[in-house]
Amino acid sequence: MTQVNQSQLRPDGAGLNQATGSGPLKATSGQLEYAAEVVSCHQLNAGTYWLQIYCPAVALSCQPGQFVNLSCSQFLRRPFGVAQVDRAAGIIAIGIQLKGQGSADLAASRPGRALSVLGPLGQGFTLPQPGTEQLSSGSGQPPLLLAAGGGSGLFPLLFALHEARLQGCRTAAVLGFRSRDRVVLADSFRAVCSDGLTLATDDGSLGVRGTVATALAQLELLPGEPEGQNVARAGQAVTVIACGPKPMLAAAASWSRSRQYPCQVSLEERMACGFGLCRTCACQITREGRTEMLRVCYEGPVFNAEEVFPE
Amino acid sequence: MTQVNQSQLRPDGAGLNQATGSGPLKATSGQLEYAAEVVSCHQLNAGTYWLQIYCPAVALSCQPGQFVNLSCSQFLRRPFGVAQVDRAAGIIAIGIQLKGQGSADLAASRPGRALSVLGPLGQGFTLPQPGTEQLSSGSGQPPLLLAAGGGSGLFPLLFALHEARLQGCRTAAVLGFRSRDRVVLADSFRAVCSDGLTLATDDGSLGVRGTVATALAQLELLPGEPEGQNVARAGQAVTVIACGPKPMLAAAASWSRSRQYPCQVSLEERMACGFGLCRTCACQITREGRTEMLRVCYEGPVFNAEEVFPE
Amino acid sequence: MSLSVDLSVQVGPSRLKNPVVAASGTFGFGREAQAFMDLKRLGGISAKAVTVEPRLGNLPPRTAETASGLLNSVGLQNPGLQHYLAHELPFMQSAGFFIVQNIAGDTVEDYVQLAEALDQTAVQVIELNLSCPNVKHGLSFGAKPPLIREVTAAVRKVTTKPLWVKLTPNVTSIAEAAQAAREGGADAVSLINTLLGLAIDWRSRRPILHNNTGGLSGPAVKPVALRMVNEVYRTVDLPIVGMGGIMTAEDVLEFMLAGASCVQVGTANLLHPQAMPQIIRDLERLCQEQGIARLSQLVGQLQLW
Amino acid sequence: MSLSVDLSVQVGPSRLKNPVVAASGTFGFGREAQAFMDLKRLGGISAKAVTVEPRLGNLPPRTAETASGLLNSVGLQNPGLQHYLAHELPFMQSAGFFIVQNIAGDTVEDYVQLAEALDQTAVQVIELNLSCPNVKHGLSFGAKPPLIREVTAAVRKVTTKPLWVKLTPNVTSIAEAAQAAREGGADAVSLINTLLGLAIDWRSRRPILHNNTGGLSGPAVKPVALRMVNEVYRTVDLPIVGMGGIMTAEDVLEFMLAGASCVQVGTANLLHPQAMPQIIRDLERLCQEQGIARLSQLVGQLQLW
Ligand SMILES: Cc1cc2nc3c(=O)[nH]c(=O)nc-3n(C[C@H](O)[C@H](O)[C@H](O)COP(=O)(O)OP(=O)(O)OC[C@H]3O[C@@H](n4cnc5c(N)ncnc54)[C@H](O)[C@@H]3O)c2cc1C
Ligand SMILES: Cc1cc2nc3c(=O)[nH]c(=O)nc-3n(C[C@H](O)[C@H](O)[C@H](O)COP(=O)(O)OP(=O)(O)OC[C@H]3O[C@@H](n4cnc5c(N)ncnc54)[C@H](O)[C@@H]3O)c2cc1C
Ligand SMILES: Cc1cc2nc3c(=O)[nH]c(=O)nc-3n(C[C@H](O)[C@H](O)[C@H](O)COP(=O)(O)O)c2cc1C
Ligand SMILES: Cc1cc2nc3c(=O)[nH]c(=O)nc-3n(C[C@H](O)[C@H](O)[C@H](O)COP(=O)(O)O)c2cc1C
Ligand code: FES
Ligand code: FES
Repeated sequence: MTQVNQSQLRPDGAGLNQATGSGPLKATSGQLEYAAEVVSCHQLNAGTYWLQIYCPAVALSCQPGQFVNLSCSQFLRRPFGVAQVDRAAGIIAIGIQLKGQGSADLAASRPGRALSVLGPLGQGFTLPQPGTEQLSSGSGQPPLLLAAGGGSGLFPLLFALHEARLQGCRTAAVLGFRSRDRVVLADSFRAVCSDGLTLATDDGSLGVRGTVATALAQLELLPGEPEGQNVARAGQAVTVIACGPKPMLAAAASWSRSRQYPCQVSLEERMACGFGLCRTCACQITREGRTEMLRVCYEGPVFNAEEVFPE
Repeated sequence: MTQVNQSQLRPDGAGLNQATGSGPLKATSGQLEYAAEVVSCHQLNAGTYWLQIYCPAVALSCQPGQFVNLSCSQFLRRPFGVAQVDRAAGIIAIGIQLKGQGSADLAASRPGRALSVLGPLGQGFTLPQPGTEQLSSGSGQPPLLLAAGGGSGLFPLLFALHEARLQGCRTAAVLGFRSRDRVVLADSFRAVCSDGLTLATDDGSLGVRGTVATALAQLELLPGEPEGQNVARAGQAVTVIACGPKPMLAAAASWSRSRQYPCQVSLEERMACGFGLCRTCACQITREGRTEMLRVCYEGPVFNAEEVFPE
Repeated sequence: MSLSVDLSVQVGPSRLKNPVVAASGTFGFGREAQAFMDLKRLGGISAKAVTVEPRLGNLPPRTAETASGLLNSVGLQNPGLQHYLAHELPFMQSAGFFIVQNIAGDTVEDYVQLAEALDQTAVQVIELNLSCPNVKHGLSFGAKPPLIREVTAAVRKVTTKPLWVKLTPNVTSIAEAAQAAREGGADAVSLINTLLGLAIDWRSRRPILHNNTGGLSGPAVKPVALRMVNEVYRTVDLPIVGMGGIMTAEDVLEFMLAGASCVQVGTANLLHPQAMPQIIRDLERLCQEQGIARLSQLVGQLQLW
Repeated sequence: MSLSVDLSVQVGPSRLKNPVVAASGTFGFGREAQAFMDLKRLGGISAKAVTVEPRLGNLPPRTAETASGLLNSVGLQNPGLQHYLAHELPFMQSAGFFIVQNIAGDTVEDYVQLAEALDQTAVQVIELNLSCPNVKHGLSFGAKPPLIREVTAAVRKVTTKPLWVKLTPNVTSIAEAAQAAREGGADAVSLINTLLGLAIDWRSRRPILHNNTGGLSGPAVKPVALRMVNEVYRTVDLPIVGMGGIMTAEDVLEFMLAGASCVQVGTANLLHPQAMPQIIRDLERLCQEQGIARLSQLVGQLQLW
């Protein structure tokens, strides 16, 4: 378990785009493809890598939940959620879980490697707005962003939590792993979670024994939270975002629904282009009672949970 | 025009396989493909590169005129004649003329790059044997190897001249280029030619104005040779080897024939495997009055000139 | 020094400012790409296939990567004719590019209805997609010359728009298919649609595509496409819209030499958003370098051995 | 821990020690490869096509590189039946591998004569090549089901050897072709031979191959090959010898899941001399990892959606 060096992110957030919460915008610069360069690539644990890419244009405009589509040794590009952004340095970082040849090729990148980057792509998370929601909730407490993640889905959550924190939200996360030795980035997450990080492992070798769903169900009972009391103290605004395997998303969605928290889930689908042209990345979305096939890469990857998992 | 550093070749020939003249042997080691590594790659002039590869097994057994088939960025391998061998260091060198994507990729190699090498492939040149031929010609003079080359064909000639020189032959070469600024390796060739190097340029900007054929026709008249007298003084054994564009090979063949010098030419053909399996590299060879389709990669690339250009 | 180059081409009755047309299904209706490209610089856009009724298309996964190619099984997802006429066509018209409208149907009547509806519109060319491998009856039209002739002739009756008939390569004789299109009254044939293929995930023991099979496109199919273009060029007297694996301007030259009057670029758009503008720039440069004053001179100039 | 794995497979009447057979035309008669490989470890070798008379084959260039594939137009170069019987077959027999002999002809009589000549020899399987794209009448046999049936039946009459009928993929319906082979008495169909393709040198404006067109092989064609194997598996009751773009053991698993009883490896041999031994080793390892005791269990286990 290696901690990601956060030194390149300025802790005061200076130089960061503060308009994150205004909802993701389409790149309107007239450009979509950038010649970029690998800054560094290092291993987080067996099977997981952290790749930093110099790509100022994407760093500048990228919103949490958006992704990039990277050239690699294979015919198609490979999509990865942006996990960290240093706007001042022009650097984005992604977490890579080894899967097949494309991820292996990218994980083997050496500094200086030229990459073609498409991005920022898709619609990211809509983060709670401390200003407005605080007023409306009337509690005086800033709203809470609760992130639930597992597998390769946890990487983009880091960026989202970081941004939310910078904007003054409270933040918490529930992350699931197979076992203790698969845990990655725990310290990085801890650093951006004002209201606690809960880890779950399938074998119980660290944190809660079980899945993210198990941990969510137990969330009220965790140390640091008075028993029986929700992470969101009565009357306070909680927004849930989830990214990871489909069953985990479904669990986060149903947990949120039962508590009436708005929940957004980030989907994955095999994609050819990543920027809206081909419709190969379609997912079934229910809007106004009707099923539509929307594009994970264009209308997504982030959707409202009830659109993905209608009752 | 850059001179190749010959320092890695031991000038006394120690450690070199002295059995070169016994005719090329098939690799019998049971292996054909080697994991090799780029030692260095540098530019000789616009469009020409010199690539050194660490591949001890090939360096040890490779004969002049043989070639290697190298992995590159493209689907098929790329064949290149071996231009220099340092058996002691386990290094082979090839000259690369830029043509398309494969040659460009190889020319862009950095030290340490892993390459898969098939080799040594094909039947090389049969070099004159100072011991035997000297006796039979009765002249007391060692036999002369005259190499004629142009385009990418000149590279393997360097290896052949070097070996012949080490074995005690006299050596001479006639090399053709488009113009003065395209000349490469002149000093390297000069170092292995005991009996003179003749350069020809199409535009006359260096040496003879014209082609290799022009230069061959004028060979008797060149400085250093008494007018009207052949490079091979009367009664002496001359062996001609030629490598380059087909018209040049034809010219060398007909020049040799008119003087009754044995001539060997090295052919090129598009090839898929390079080691005899597919028969895509066929060339028309006339043997005993019959046309056969032989494999450039297996029975060749070196053939007797009269088999390629029958009267 | 810099030769002025004429990139314009003639395809039957139509004149295109250059030969580079976006291939149907790989460029939507042009909406998404306008953010990063001047659509008017293209030779044209063959817009996503439209059917009479809206179609949701197939379930995902809809794409699988293959060696130098990709399989897709989108399944003609589109908003249907009415929505198209009300929303997509007006957009395309206002964007001002050369509009080729790809249409697909299950019956001859479908094609006729679609063509009739497009006849009085700004659409410049109607492209009959007789070859979609991802829908039930898709292949059956394109695989049978008599059906190709019949549907082409039926559409020919209801519209004076130029008709490009898009053929499937999954046939024994592409020349017979093209000849049938000609007899039905086509103004050109579009060659090739995708090759029917299958990709398997050996771990799960399932096809990767939810539709099981899909259509293969990209550089992997280029040799097959070039062969078919040249076969039709040599045997059928009909302009050809060539496609299949075009990634570069050199590829365009190859297709034109083989006999294509213009080309379509599909998969390349998905990998490189700037593929088509880049190809057009490179075509101009190549023509200058090679002293080709009119690109269209090249059509069919391939010299067989 | 290390499960003992049975790699042997049954193909109609024949038992092979493993499913990896060298594809005809990419391995000669095995002579060249014996220098760097133990030929007996292979499942078998489908030897280069033999014709009644010697053939010099086509003029060069005979190969062109394509994206993830290659075109070839060797044109059935071979020493002819007499020389084969006198020199090649004895070598193969002494080398001791499972011999599949690929035969090709211009007429039904050619095939019959070749099969008759092989009937009393050590050849273990006769493979009827009805599909060479590089000779005049090559495709015509394989493209017409009635001809496939006729030639297979004629050969069936003169030999009791197992017959594999190798089909061309350049057809509208591979299932119909396979069905015809079955009706003619084939013991298996070999799928697929090469796709007909064209490569162009745009500078010289000529096809790269002297034969103009050639046969496309390699990973580029794998999705088409897998689709055809599965299509035949689902519709025709006949063992399948699968091939087309196999480079790895995983590819072999995919072909077997799709329905192939054994496979042939062609182009991979040309790029990697150790391709087949490596594939066999990897198959054993994969089976161990996946707990597959008998590789042949996988045949046809693909679960469609
Ligand atoms: C919007 C989005 C964001 C993602 N973010 C991350 C991330 O931050 N970190 C991370 O490690 N992974 C992420 N993934 C998954 C990642 O894209 C795949 O693991 C990767 O493409 C696998 O490529 P491969 O060549 O290693 O595997 P292979 O399985 O060999 O890939 C074969 C093909 O399948 C596609 N594919 C395979 N798995 C997936 C998948 N889960 N989703 C979509 N396509 C897939 C590949 O893109 C490729 O086209 C994300 C996927 C999407 C769609
Ligand atoms: C036996 C032999 C020895 C050779 N030795 C040398 C050498 O020492 N130095 C050198 O610079 N070149 C040499 N060549 C030529 C060299 O192989 C080609 O220039 C190179 O393959 C071109 O690849 P490319 O991708 O750059 O060009 P492309 O033209 O893009 O190649 C496309 C395909 O054509 C083949 N091809 C292209 N040109 C040739 C050619 N002339 N001969 C054979 N195949 C060709 C390629 O191998 C490839 O398969 C030799 C060729 C042969 C057959
Ligand atoms: C994602 C995708 C969707 C496609 N949809 C259509 C379609 O709707 N109508 C059609 O005629 N062809 C369709 N095609 C085929 C292409 O238009 C084109 O014929 C084919 O992809 C070959 O060209 P390419 O190799 O340049 O992609 C589609 C291809 C792809 C890759
Ligand atoms: C160079 C070459 C020569 C071939 N010659 C023959 C042949 O003589 N007979 C035959 O049936 N198939 C021949 N084939 C086709 C192969 O046997 C095989 O069907 C095809 O290449 C697909 O498999 P692959 O992709 O693994 O190469 C040849 C293929 C190649 C590449
Ligand atoms: S991947 Fe092409 S539209 Fe989403
Ligand atoms: S290239 Fe395969 S036999 Fe020569």
